[in-house]
Amino acid sequence: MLRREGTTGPVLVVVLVILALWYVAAIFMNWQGVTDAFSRAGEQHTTGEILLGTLDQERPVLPAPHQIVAELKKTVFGIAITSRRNLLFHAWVTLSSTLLGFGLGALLGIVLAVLIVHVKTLERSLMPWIISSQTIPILAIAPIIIVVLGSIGITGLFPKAIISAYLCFFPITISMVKGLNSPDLIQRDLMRTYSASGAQIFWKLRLPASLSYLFAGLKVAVAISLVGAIVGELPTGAQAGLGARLLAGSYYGQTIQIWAALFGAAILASILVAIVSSVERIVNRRMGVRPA
Amino acid sequence: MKEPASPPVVAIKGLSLTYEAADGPVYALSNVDLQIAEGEFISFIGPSGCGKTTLLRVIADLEQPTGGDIHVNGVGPEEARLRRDYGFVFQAPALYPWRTIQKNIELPLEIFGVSKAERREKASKQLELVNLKGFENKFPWQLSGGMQQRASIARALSFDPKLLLMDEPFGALDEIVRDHLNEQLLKLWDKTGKTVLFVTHSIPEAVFLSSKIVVMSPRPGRIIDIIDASVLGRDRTLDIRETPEFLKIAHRVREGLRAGHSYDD
Amino acid sequence: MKEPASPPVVAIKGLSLTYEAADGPVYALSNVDLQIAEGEFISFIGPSGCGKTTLLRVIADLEQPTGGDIHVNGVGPEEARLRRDYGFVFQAPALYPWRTIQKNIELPLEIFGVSKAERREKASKQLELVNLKGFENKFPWQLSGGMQQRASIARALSFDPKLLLMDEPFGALDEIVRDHLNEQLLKLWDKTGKTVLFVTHSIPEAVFLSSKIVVMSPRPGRIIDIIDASVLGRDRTLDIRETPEFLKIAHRVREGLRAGHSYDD
Amino acid sequence: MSANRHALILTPLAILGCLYALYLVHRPDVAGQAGLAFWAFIVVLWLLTGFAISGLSHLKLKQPVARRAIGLAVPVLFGAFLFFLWEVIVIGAGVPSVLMPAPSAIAAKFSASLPLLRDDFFQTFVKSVLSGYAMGCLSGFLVAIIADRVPFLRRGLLPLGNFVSALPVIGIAPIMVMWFGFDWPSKAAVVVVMTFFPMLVNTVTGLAAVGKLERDLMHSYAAGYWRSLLKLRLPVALPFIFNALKINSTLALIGAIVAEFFGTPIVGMGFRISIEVARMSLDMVWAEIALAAIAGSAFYGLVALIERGATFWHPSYRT
Amino acid sequence: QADKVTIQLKWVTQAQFAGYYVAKDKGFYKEAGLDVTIKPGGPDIAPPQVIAGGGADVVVDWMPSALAAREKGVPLVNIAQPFKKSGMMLTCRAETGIKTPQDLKGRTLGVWFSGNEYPFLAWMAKLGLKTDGSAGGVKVLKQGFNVDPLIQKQADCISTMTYNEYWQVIDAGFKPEQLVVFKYEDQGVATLEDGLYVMQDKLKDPAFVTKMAKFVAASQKGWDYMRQNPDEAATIVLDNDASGAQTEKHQKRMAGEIAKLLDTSGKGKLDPADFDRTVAILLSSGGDAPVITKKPEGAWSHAVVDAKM
Ligand SMILES: Nc1ncnc2c1ncn2[C@@H]1O[C@H](COP(=O)(O)OP(=O)(O)OP(=O)(O)O)[C@@H](O)[C@H]1O
Ligand SMILES: Nc1ncnc2c1ncn2[C@@H]1O[C@H](COP(=O)(O)OP(=O)(O)OP(=O)(O)O)[C@@H](O)[C@H]1O
Ligand SMILES: Cc1ncc(C[n+]2csc(CCO)c2C)c(N)n1
Ligand SMILES: [Mg+2]
Ligand SMILES: [Mg+2]
Repeated sequence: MLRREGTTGPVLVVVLVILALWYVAAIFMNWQGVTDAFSRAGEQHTTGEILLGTLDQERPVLPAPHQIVAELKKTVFGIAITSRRNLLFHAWVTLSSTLLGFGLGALLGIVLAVLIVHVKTLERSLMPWIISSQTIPILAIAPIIIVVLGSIGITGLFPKAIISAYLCFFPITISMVKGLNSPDLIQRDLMRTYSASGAQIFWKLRLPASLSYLFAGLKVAVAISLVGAIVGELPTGAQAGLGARLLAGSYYGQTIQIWAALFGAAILASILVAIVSSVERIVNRRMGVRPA
Repeated sequence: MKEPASPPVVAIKGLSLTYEAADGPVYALSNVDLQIAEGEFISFIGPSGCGKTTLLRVIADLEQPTGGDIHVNGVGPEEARLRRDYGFVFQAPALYPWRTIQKNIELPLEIFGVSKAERREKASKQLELVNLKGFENKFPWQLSGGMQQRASIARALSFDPKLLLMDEPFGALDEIVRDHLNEQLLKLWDKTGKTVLFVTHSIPEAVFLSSKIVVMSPRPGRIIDIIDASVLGRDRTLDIRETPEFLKIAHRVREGLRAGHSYDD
Repeated sequence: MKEPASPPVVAIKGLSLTYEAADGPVYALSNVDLQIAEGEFISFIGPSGCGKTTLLRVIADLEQPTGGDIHVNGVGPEEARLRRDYGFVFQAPALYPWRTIQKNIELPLEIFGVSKAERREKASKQLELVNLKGFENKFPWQLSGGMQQRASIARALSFDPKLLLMDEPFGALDEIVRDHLNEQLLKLWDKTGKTVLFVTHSIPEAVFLSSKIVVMSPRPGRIIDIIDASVLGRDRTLDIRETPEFLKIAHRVREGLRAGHSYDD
Repeated sequence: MSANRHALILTPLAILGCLYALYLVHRPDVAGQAGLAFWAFIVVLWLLTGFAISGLSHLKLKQPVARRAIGLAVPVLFGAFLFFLWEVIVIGAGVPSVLMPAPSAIAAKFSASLPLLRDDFFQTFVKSVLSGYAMGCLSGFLVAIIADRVPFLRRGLLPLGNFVSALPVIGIAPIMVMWFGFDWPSKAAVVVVMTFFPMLVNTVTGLAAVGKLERDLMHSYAAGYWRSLLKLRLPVALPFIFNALKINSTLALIGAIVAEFFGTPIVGMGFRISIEVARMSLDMVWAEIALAAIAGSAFYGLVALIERGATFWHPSYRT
Repeated sequence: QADKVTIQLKWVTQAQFAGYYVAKDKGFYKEAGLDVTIKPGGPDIAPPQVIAGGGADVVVDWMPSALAAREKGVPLVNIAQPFKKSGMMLTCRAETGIKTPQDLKGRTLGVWFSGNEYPFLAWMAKLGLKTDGSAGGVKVLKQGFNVDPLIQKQADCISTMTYNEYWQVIDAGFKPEQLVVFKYEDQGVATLEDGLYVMQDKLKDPAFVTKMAKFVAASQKGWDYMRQNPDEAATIVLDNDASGAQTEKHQKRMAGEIAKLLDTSGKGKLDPADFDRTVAILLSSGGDAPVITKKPEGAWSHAVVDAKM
C-alpha cells in the first residue's frame, strides 16, 4: 500500500482487451452485411475476404476502431482547421455553447442551492418542482425553446447554452444542497455559540464543507452540459457542432462519422472533466484534505 | 475574596428536558434548580449519560428545555448567546478540517471582526498556553486526539469570554498536561474573574478547580448535592490535594456519586 | 502467580515509525524495544501525542512501521491479525450508525460466524457488564459519549480475545463507572489469563491495573521507563490505592512522566 | 410562532383571488387583450401568494399531522401558483397555442386522451424505462463491486468509465435502434447505457467513503473482503447508491423518450411528442410532457421514500 | 437599403433547397433589393411553429403539414409552389417478394411522421390496409433519419425521396433491380411538396406582398439557374453547408433529381387543380386523427405571384 501505483498500466490493459472484443464484435456484427453486399453484387468470396470486408465497410453496423481513428485523423488533421469539414471546428462550436451553458448552469445551480438552504420557504416549495423539471424530456422542449427564443430574436449560441444550463444545474443544486447541509450538528453548534451571522456561517462553515460535494456535482454537470449543447444543436437545423455531425452522420447513415463525432464528444468531455478535477485537486491541497 | 453581589450569571428553576426518540421519550433532565453567581467556578460531576452535556447545552441555547425557567446574565439563553456572552468547549474537539490549527483558533475572532494582526497575536498566546507551538500550520487530522482537544480549548479562550462552558475539556489529556492546564485554568479564573461551568469525570479535578461542585444523579439528571469548596481558597496549588479539607470534600463528592449510582457490587 | 514461560506475546525490537506529512516527516516512534509475556497487563502512559496510539496500531497491524522488528504471538502482526489474535478498543467508539447497540456488539461474532442464539447471549452478558441494559435497541447517536465508549468496550470483549489492545477505553467515563470497570477488567484478566495492552492518561488507573507500566517520552515516542507493578499482586481491590507500595509506584510513574515532559513551570 | 399565523388567513384569500383572476381572464373581453389593470391585479396576487406561502412554511406546528399537511401544502400551492401564472399569461396575452398552450387546454387534452396516454405510458415507461433501469442499475452496481474487488480493474476501468459516461446519449440512440431494432429493447438499451455509469461511479465512491477507524475495526477482525463489504462498506455506500438510483430515475425516462425520436413503432411517449409537434398539437405534446413529469416525479419520490427507510441512520435524516 | 427577409427551410442544407441558396449566392436577392437570411431546418423544426412565433417571414413546407397547421390555428397561406411533382416513394427490397401494392399486406413499413405521414395514410386507406397494427393491415415503424432499416432488414419497405434516400440505398450496394419502388405520383396519392407559405394577415399589407413578390421572383430565378447548372448549384449548396457533412457526389445527383420535380411552366404559380387533388387525398386519409377535417378556404393566394407579373 505504500507504493503508489499508477493507472496507465491497467488502463492500457483494459483498453487492449476492449479493442480485442471490439474487433470480434465488429466482425460478428458486420458479417451479415458483408455477405449480403457480396451476394447482391452476385459475387462469390472466401471467408478471408469476408473477414477483411467486415473491417473495411463503408457503412458498417459497428465500425472497427481503426476506421474511427482514420476518420478522426482525416477530419482533424487532414483538413484545414478553418474548414467546416474539420472536426475541431465543430468541437469548438459545441465547446463554446457548452462553456456558456456550464457557466450559466453552475451559477444557477449554486444560487438555487444557497437559496434552498437559507430560505425555508424555498426549501419546501422549490425542491419538488426542481426535481420534476428534470423529468421533462429535454429533446421534446428543445425545439420549442429554440423557436420561442428565436421568435424574440435570440439565436445562435444562447438558446443552446440555455438547454445545457437547464440540464446541468440540477446535479449541481442537488450536490450543493447536500454539501451545504453536511456539517455535523456540533460544527453548527460551534457557530451558534459565536452567534455567527448567516453569512458568516455560510462562508466559514457551509461553503468549505460543501466544496467536495460541489466538485462531484460539477464533474457530472460539465459532462451533462456537453450533452445539452449537443441536444441543442439537433433542432437548430444541424448547422454546425458535434451534434450536427452526429445528426448528419445519422441522416446519411454514415456510421463511421457518427462514431467519430461520438468519440470527439467523449474526448472533449474527458478534457473538461479533467480540468474540473485538477481544479479540485488544487483546492483540496489548499484545504488540507487528507490524501487517501 | 468578595462575595458576589451582582445578579446570578445563571439562574435555573424547575428545568426539565425530554428527548423525543422514535421508541419513546428519554428524560434527560428533570426539575433542576441552580443559581450561579458571577466569578464562580462550578464543576458538574455525575455518571455517564446523566445529562451534564444536556444541561450545558441548554444554558448555551443549543437545546430547548421542555419545561422550567432559565436565565443567563439576566436574559434568556438566546439573547445571551446572541450577545456572545460565553465560550463553549465541546466534549469532542469539533475543529474544522479545512482550517489549520492556527486558523481554527482564530475562527471566533474572525467572526467577531478582530483585525488580522490582533488575531494572530491572541491565537499565538493561546497556542503557547496549551503547548501547541510548532503545530500552527498542521491540519487537525495530523494531530493526536489530545492535541486536537487542546486546540479546541485554545479556540474557546481566544476571545476571552466572561462565561466559560467546558464539557470534559481535559478528558483526553495525560495527567501532567492535565495538571498543567488545571493550574493554568485556575490562574486564568483567578486573574480574570471569569465564571466557569465545568463538566468532568474526575473527582480530584473537580475538587481542585471548583468553588462549588454540583453532583448529579443518573438519568433523568437531577441535582443530588451541591458542595461548597470555597474553603480551599482561590489561590490553590497542586499540593493542596493532599490536605484533609481537600480529601474531605472529595470524599463527600464520591459518596454523592455512589449514592446515585446503580453499581454497588 | 506463575511466571510465564511461554514465548513473548509481543516482541518489539528497534521499532520506529515516521509519518510522511506534506510539510515534512513526523517522527512518531523511534527505536522502541519491548517484550510482553503472556498474561501480562501492560499500561502505556505518556504525554499526549507521544505515539501510544501509534504503537498499539502497529501491534495490531493497522500501521506499517518504517523500521525495526515486531512479532505478535511469534508471528508477524499481519498473520496475528488474520488469526484474530486480538481485540482492539479504539480511542473513539467507532460504532456503526446503522446498527443498534446490540447489533454493534454482536458484529465481531457475526463475522466469526457465531450462531444467532450464542451471539445474543454473549452480547447480553457484555451489555450487563458495561451497564447498558435497556439500551440494546437504541442507535449509537442516541447515546451519550460515555455510553458509546462502553458499548465499544463490550464489542471488543464479546468474542473473548486472548490479547486485548485498549486505547484509552475509559477516558470518557465517570470515576465510579471507571472504578467499576477497572475492577471488572482486572477480574476478567485474572480469571481468563488474557494479555492486556492498555493506554491511559491516569496514573492511578495505570498502577491499579497493571503488572507492568511503560512510560513513554514525548514525540518521537521512546520508552523511558518500564515499571514492574507485580508486587501489588494479581488480586487487587480498590483500597490498595492507599497502600505505600501503590503510592511509591505512582510516584515513580509521575516522575518518569515529568522527566520527559516539557512543562515544568 | 404567531407572527406567521396570518398565513392561515392570507392563503384562502390568495386562492380566492386567483380563482377570480382565472374567471376574469377567460372572459372574451379579457382573453388575449388584458389591460394594465388586469396585470396589476396579477402582480398584487403574486405578492399576496408570496407572503402566504412564506408564512405557511415558517409556521411551527405542534401536531405532526398538521405539520405534514403544511409540508405538503407549501409545494403544492407554490406549483399551483406557477400554473396559475402560466394560464393567466398565456390566455391574457393571447399567446398562440402552437407556441405555448394554456394549462387548462393541456388538462382538457390530457383527460380526453387517457387511453392513448395509457398505451404510450405502458410502452415507454413500463417496457423501456423499468427494464432498462433495472438492468442498468444492477449491472452498474455489479461492475462497481467487481472493480472494487479487483483493484487492477478499478484503476483501469474508472478512467474509461468517466470517458464513456461523457458520451452523449443522443449519439447512442440511433446506434441502438440500428442494433436492437425499433421496439422497446433499443430504448431499454439506451436507458441501460445512461444509468450504468452514474451507478458505477457512485457505488465506487460510496465504497471508498468508509472512515478510517471503521475500516480498521473490520481489519482488526480480519474480516474477509465479502464480510466487510456486506457489514460495513455497503451500508456506508448506501446513501451514494440511492443517490445514483435517484439520478437514474429521472435520467431513464428522459433517455427512453429521447431514444424514441430515432425510430419507434407507432406508440410511445417520445413518438407521440415528436409527431404531435409537427402536427402543431402542442396541447397533446404538453399532455405527454405532463405525463412524463408525473411519472418521473412519482418514480423519484418512491426511490426517495425507500431511501429514507433504508438510510434512516444517516446524519442528513437526523435532526 | 435592402429589405430583410428570413426564410425557414424544412430540412437541412441540401440541394433540395438549391434555388434559395443559388439566388443568395448569385446575388439575385440583392439585385431585387432584399437581404435574405436562410435558416436551415432539421428533424424537429416545424416551420409553421417558427413562423407562428415570428421567427421567419416565409417558410418552406409540404402542403399536408401546412394545411394541418392551418386547421390548428396557424393561418398559413401558400404564395408560391416551385415544386410541381412529389418525390416521395416507398422503396422495398425485391427479395421480399413484394411486387404490387397489394403485397404490402402484413409487411413492416418505415414511414416518416412529423407531418409527412398523411400521403402514406391516404394511400393505405385507398388500399384498404389498416395501419394501427391490427391483423390484416401493415406494421408501421416511425422511420428515423436514414435508410438503415431497409439495409438491416428491419423493415421490408421504407419511405425514400427520389432525390435523396433512394440514392443512399443505391450507395449502400443495392442495384436498382434489387429494389421495388412505388412512387406516390404513380399511386395517385401524390401531395404537393416544397411550397412557400406566409401568415395570412401579413398579406393585407401591400408592402409585404411586394417584398414577397420580389422574393419569389428572385428565388424562381435561382431555381431556373439551378436547373441549367445543377453541378454549380450543388457546389453552392456545399459551400453553405455548415455541418460539412454533405458530399459533392450526393448533392450533384440530388440537384439533378430535384430539377425533375420543379414546375417549369407556371413559374412557381400554384395550380388550383393540384391543390384540390392534395386536399382530396388528405380528406381521404381517414383514421381517428385526420389531418384536416374539412376543405380549407383561402389556403392559397396568387396575390404574390401575380403582383410581380
Ligand atoms: N439527540 C438525542 N436523542 C435522544 N436521546 C438523547 C439525545 N442526546 C442525548 N440523549 C440522551 O440523554 C441522556 C443525557 O445525555 P448527555 O449527553 O447529556 O449525558 P452526559 O451526562 O453528558 O454523559 P457523558 O458523561 O457520557 O458525556 C443520555 O441518556 C442520552 O442517551
Ligand atoms: N496520519 C498521520 N499523519 C501525520 N502525523 C500523524 C498521523 N497520525 C498521528 N500523527 C502524529 O503522530 C504523533 C503520535 O500520535 P498518536 O496518535 O500515536 O499519539 P498518542 O500518544 O496516542 O496521543 P493522545 O494521547 O493524544 O491520543 C502525533 O504527534 C501526531 O501528530
Ligand atoms: C425524422 C424525419 N422526418 C421527416 C423526414 C422527411 N423529410 C422532410 S424534408 C425531406 C426531404 C429530404 O430528403 C424529408 C425526406 C425525414 N427524413 N426524417
Ligand atoms: Mg457529555
Ligand atoms: Mg491516542
